[in-house]
Amino acid sequence: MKLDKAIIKDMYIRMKRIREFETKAMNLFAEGAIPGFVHLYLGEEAVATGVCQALNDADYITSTHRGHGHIIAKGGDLKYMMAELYGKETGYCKGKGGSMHIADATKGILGANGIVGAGHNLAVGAGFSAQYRGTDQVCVCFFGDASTNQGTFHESMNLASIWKLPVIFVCENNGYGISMSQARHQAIKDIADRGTAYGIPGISVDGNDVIAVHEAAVEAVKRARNGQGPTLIECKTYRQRGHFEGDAGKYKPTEEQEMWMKKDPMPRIEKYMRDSDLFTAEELADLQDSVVKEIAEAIEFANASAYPELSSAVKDIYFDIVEEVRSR
Amino acid sequence: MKLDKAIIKDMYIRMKRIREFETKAMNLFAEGAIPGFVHLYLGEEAVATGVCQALNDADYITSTHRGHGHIIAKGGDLKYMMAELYGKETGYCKGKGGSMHIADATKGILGANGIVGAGHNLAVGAGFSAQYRGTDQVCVCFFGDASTNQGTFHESMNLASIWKLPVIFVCENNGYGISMSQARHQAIKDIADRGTAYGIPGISVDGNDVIAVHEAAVEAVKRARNGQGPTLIECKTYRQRGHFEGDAGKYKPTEEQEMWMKKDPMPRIEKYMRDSDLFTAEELADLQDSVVKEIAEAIEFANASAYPELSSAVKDIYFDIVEEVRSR
Amino acid sequence: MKKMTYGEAIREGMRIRMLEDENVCIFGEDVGAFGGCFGVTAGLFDEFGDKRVRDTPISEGVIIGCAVGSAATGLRPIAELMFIDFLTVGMDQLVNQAAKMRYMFGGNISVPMVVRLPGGGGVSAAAQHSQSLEAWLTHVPGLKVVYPSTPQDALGLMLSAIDDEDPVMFVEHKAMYGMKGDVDDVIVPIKLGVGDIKRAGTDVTVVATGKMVHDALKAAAKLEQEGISVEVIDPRTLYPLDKQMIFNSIEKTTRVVIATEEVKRGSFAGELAAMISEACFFNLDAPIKRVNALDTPIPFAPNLENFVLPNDVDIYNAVKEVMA
Amino acid sequence: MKKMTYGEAIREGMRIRMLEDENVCIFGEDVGAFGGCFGVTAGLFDEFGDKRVRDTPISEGVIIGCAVGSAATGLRPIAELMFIDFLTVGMDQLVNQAAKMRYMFGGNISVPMVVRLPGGGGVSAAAQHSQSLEAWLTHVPGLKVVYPSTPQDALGLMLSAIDDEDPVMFVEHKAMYGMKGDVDDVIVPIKLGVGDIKRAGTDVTVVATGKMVHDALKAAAKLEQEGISVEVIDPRTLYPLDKQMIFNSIEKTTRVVIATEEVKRGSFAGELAAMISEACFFNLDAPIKRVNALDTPIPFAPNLENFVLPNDVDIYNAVKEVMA
Ligand SMILES: Cc1ncc(C[n+]2csc(CCOP(=O)(O)OP(=O)(O)O)c2C)c(N)n1
Ligand SMILES: Cc1ncc(C[n+]2csc(CCOP(=O)(O)OP(=O)(O)O)c2C)c(N)n1
Ligand SMILES: [Mg+2]
Ligand SMILES: [Mg+2]
Repeated sequence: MKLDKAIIKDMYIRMKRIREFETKAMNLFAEGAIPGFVHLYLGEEAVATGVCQALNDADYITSTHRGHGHIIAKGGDLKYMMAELYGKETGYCKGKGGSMHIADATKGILGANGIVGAGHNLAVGAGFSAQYRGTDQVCVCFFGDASTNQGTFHESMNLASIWKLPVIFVCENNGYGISMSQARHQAIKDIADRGTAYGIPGISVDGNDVIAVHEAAVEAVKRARNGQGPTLIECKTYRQRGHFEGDAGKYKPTEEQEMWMKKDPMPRIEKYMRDSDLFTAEELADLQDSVVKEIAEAIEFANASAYPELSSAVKDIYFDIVEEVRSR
Repeated sequence: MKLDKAIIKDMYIRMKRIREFETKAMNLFAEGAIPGFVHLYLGEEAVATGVCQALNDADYITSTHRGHGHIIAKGGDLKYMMAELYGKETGYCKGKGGSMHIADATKGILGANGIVGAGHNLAVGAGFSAQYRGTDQVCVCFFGDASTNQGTFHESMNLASIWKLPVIFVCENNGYGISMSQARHQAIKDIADRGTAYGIPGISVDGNDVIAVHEAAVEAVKRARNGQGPTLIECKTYRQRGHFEGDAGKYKPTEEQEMWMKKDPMPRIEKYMRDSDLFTAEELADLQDSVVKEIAEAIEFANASAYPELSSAVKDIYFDIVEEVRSR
Repeated sequence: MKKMTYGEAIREGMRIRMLEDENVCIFGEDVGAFGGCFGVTAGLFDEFGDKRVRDTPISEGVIIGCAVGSAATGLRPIAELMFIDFLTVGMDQLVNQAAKMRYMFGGNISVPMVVRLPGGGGVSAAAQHSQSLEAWLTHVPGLKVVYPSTPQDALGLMLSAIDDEDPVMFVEHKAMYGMKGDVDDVIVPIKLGVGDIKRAGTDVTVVATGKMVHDALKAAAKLEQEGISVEVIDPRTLYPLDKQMIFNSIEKTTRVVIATEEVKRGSFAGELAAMISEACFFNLDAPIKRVNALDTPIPFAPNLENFVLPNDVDIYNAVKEVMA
Repeated sequence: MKKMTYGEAIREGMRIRMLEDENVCIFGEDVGAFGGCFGVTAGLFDEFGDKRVRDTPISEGVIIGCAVGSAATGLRPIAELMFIDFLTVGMDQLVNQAAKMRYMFGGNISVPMVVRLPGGGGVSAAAQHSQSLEAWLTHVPGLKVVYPSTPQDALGLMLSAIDDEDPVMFVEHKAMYGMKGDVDDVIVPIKLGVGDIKRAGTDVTVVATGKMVHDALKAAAKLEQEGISVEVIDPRTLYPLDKQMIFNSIEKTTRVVIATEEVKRGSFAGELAAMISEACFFNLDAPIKRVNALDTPIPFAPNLENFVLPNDVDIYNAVKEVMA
């Protein structure tokens, strides 16, 4: 598939934003600026990007514990994201959610999610809603290889298939669920094969090749918008870091890591951009600089923001009820 | 496969017991002698029988809400079963369980189950236990077509496959989950195909042909005992009654019912017995009579038994604690 | 004024909102042409078609999950679980998703959905089909919990439940579906958080929920003969809870009995007792008595089940005790 | 006497029984070579191998279900959920199966299994990884519920939990794993149902569970300076519950504060309060105060989380109130 320069540029910016955001988040976590748990998307940038570039703002995504990449790729605001990681009141969730719970209804981002497998169900709900309301929206469900062993995967695939819902199931097969390799957590190689059990077409692609991912996504989105129902896309990729920051990832063999570092999606897309003669070295450098600046601004924004007022703790539980506080 | 006369005779007795037990239970329920819900196995006799004949007493089964057939086929005592249906203290569960909760640990019957899909998990546990303890026991998991859409099916198949557990998944595809036909509840025709997602061999057989079922079961049991892991056997059959007694089953088209009544497993095995020259008409009649008598005795036993003492209500919750009663 | 059963009232509540709002829809197991396991949705499929009244596979997780996802994106779904006992297979979608989304996301997402939950015992359905599990739900910030005891309340509360911007757990008692009662001609929603004094009295307050309201009324009638005046309060919504109505009554009566069908240990009745003992300590002239099911699974045999479940006699006895 | 952390004590308890009984095994997510998300099973894989310490896929339903099925057929499995919050995805196997099997089957089947459940907040893990859900479990007849607050108790209770013939829910507090404490050289099981007086006192009884025991002790030390003598009771097992120890203490002090980390509404603390108000009404000189988390999901921002969770200051204030 021959892609427009504009699309490639756009995808590159999204990928670079993720790479830069995650690298900085990694350091900020190490420095103690970010509390809690952080699961980085480093190495998987091509997946979220290739898929989300095929979507509109009105389309939905559901995400996972490893959600930064999805949210950035879907157009999430970097400032509000970073502020949320810090637990600041200017964050997407007013500091109540943190890394694992960022959502942006205006961009169709139905939330990162701390429960492995929960997004599958929510995606089916959003797809049902789109179909029911007669819009042409689709919902992309992002999830990891290990999450495909959760019952929710099965129930969601089955329901999406019999109702022909506009849901695109995107499996990020990074080879592990925490320390458990795919070979140990399921007896199959290609997760795309799990489509068979539901009559859902399944396809495996190189998840570190943003163009291959994009191509598969465009096709699946077309099917979904045409009322032809769900598609399962398996993107083979690799998480370059540990499961969360703090996990040294000793269970990942060195050779395996080296092999995958050679397939790092960032140099790969950059090489493609240079080789294709669509971008000059200068253009590329400019794009990079502008992203670096964006992220720096996001960090500045987060730093400058205040922590939430204590009184906010009892708000936003219900639409119409504020809970009681304590005097302390 | 050429079967011994002894095996055929044994299978016929089991089938006939089920047919007679269920027919009587149907009437007793209508008369009000049996309280609660009753889900009959009429029409599916060949499945439980063909499978359980391939098992030993030490092997396990997990069952469903439609459990009478499994329990009888696995050697459950008819008297204790009937008494349990009545809610009598002599019943298998001292009247605490009823139709949906009959178990017999001495026969490896790990319980009928009111939760659709729960047996899948329990079967994996029993299979794990057998493997762990190094016995050659296997566990058969009986379940309906509609239960294969429950997340538990998926998680259980996956775990059984990666651990190569001695579990035989036997799907009784009777075409319906209550009022919902298979075509409406899943997008596939052969549930055996669901094995693919786990690397588990799947096979579809005529579930009203006890000999075909038996053949498939023998093969699967052999694999399981040999450490080759689980098998999925789909038995295509039909429930001749409504979902439970009281459901008129209007959603079942008349032609469909008629078509399946022609495939009724009872006349089929009887014809086979007569045609094969292994049994004289008299032998067959004798077998029938003896079963009819057994069931009559079971009913007599149930009738003659007492309802449980009220004080028993607070026992058997824990091994070592009896709960408080009330004074009323 | 017209007569309606409890089941019909629930159906009528759903029907009214479905007629008004295209985005209200129903899904669950056998809720379509079959009309639901207890017949509550009967006729709605014919009236609204299979887009709006939809059968699902047996997959409680995704039934509730689909409600959550569709509620978050513009619909107002009503999901039916066939039995409240099946909460156990769809608990995550309720507790970790529906209940927490608004909060976790800082108020950005609303989840206006209703889950219908037929509970309670008394029909020999045994341990896995007879539970009263509302206490689990009241322990979850983000959920609202409704439990009507009459057709009138069922109808009015269903309207409010559908109108609500938050997930509402609609607990129903399966043994009450056929129970008839008066329903006003003019149909108005009943605000969540407003209890109802089902019978006014001066000597003892009985707070009861669901089917136990009727047992309480039965006991009260008998006690009246003996000169004891019982006030029966039905909170109708367990969260938000009309604490003030309960406290006011106790201020007057100084004595209270709490009657619910749950197993006693860890029950919502316990929360009520704790709350009352905290707020009304100096008003109380007797210990708070709870009338509940025994702390056992629900047994199958009718005589055992009847023994395990609480009834009007137990309430009668408890009132006598607190009056002693 | 030796020093051990809470996490090490839990591990040691499991290890001791694994050495003695071949049928004791461990499975769960990343419990093998990885050593568990909180490192509690570290080293056991090396010692016992992958037959007895086994990684599972992410499938909480079948993790618990496998425990139930294997316990019913001769093993004594210990299943680990990575967080208690994931009970929501394995609830059926516990509630409708493990808890009810003995009863439903008339005593024919035993289910001797342990489920380890790391709970509690304080580590900025936000709404889906910080809950205290023990109240759900105490509401289920058939389950036993343990919640140790010290290394010594963790070890002794783990032994009894494994020895028990019934399903035992072993609640742990994730923020305590690194907490050190003394452990006796002679290791004996601690009987389920026997509470512990963590500090003797005469003026007020504080009943606390899990991490709140330490907050209670902190508050008690401060109150002592002000001349208020606090008795701190740790029930250690929530079911069976050592009611007598609590009642005896209250008979002496006539005042009680209950401190748990759960959200207040519908909490186990509520059950305790209800029970106490029923049994000790005529002994009590002040309303029972409960100290709990606010009725909200657990927020992420450290300052908010700290505000929402209860602490020693809240206990101190509550004691002052009941003494007023
Ligand atoms: C229900 C549930 N079980 C377990 C966990 C703990 N957990 C968080 S992420 C994770 C691994 C997920 O693996 P995968 O789905 O492949 O995603 P990846 O982390 O590789 O992106 C686990 C076990 C959880 N959050 N929720
Ligand atoms: C978790 C759960 N959901 C729903 C039900 C209600 N229910 C009982 S049997 C049944 C249909 C089961 O269909 P299938 O698995 O095909 O078995 P069959 O009845 O056809 O033998 C349903 C929906 C239940 N008991 N448990
Ligand atoms: Mg992965
Ligand atoms: Mg079926």
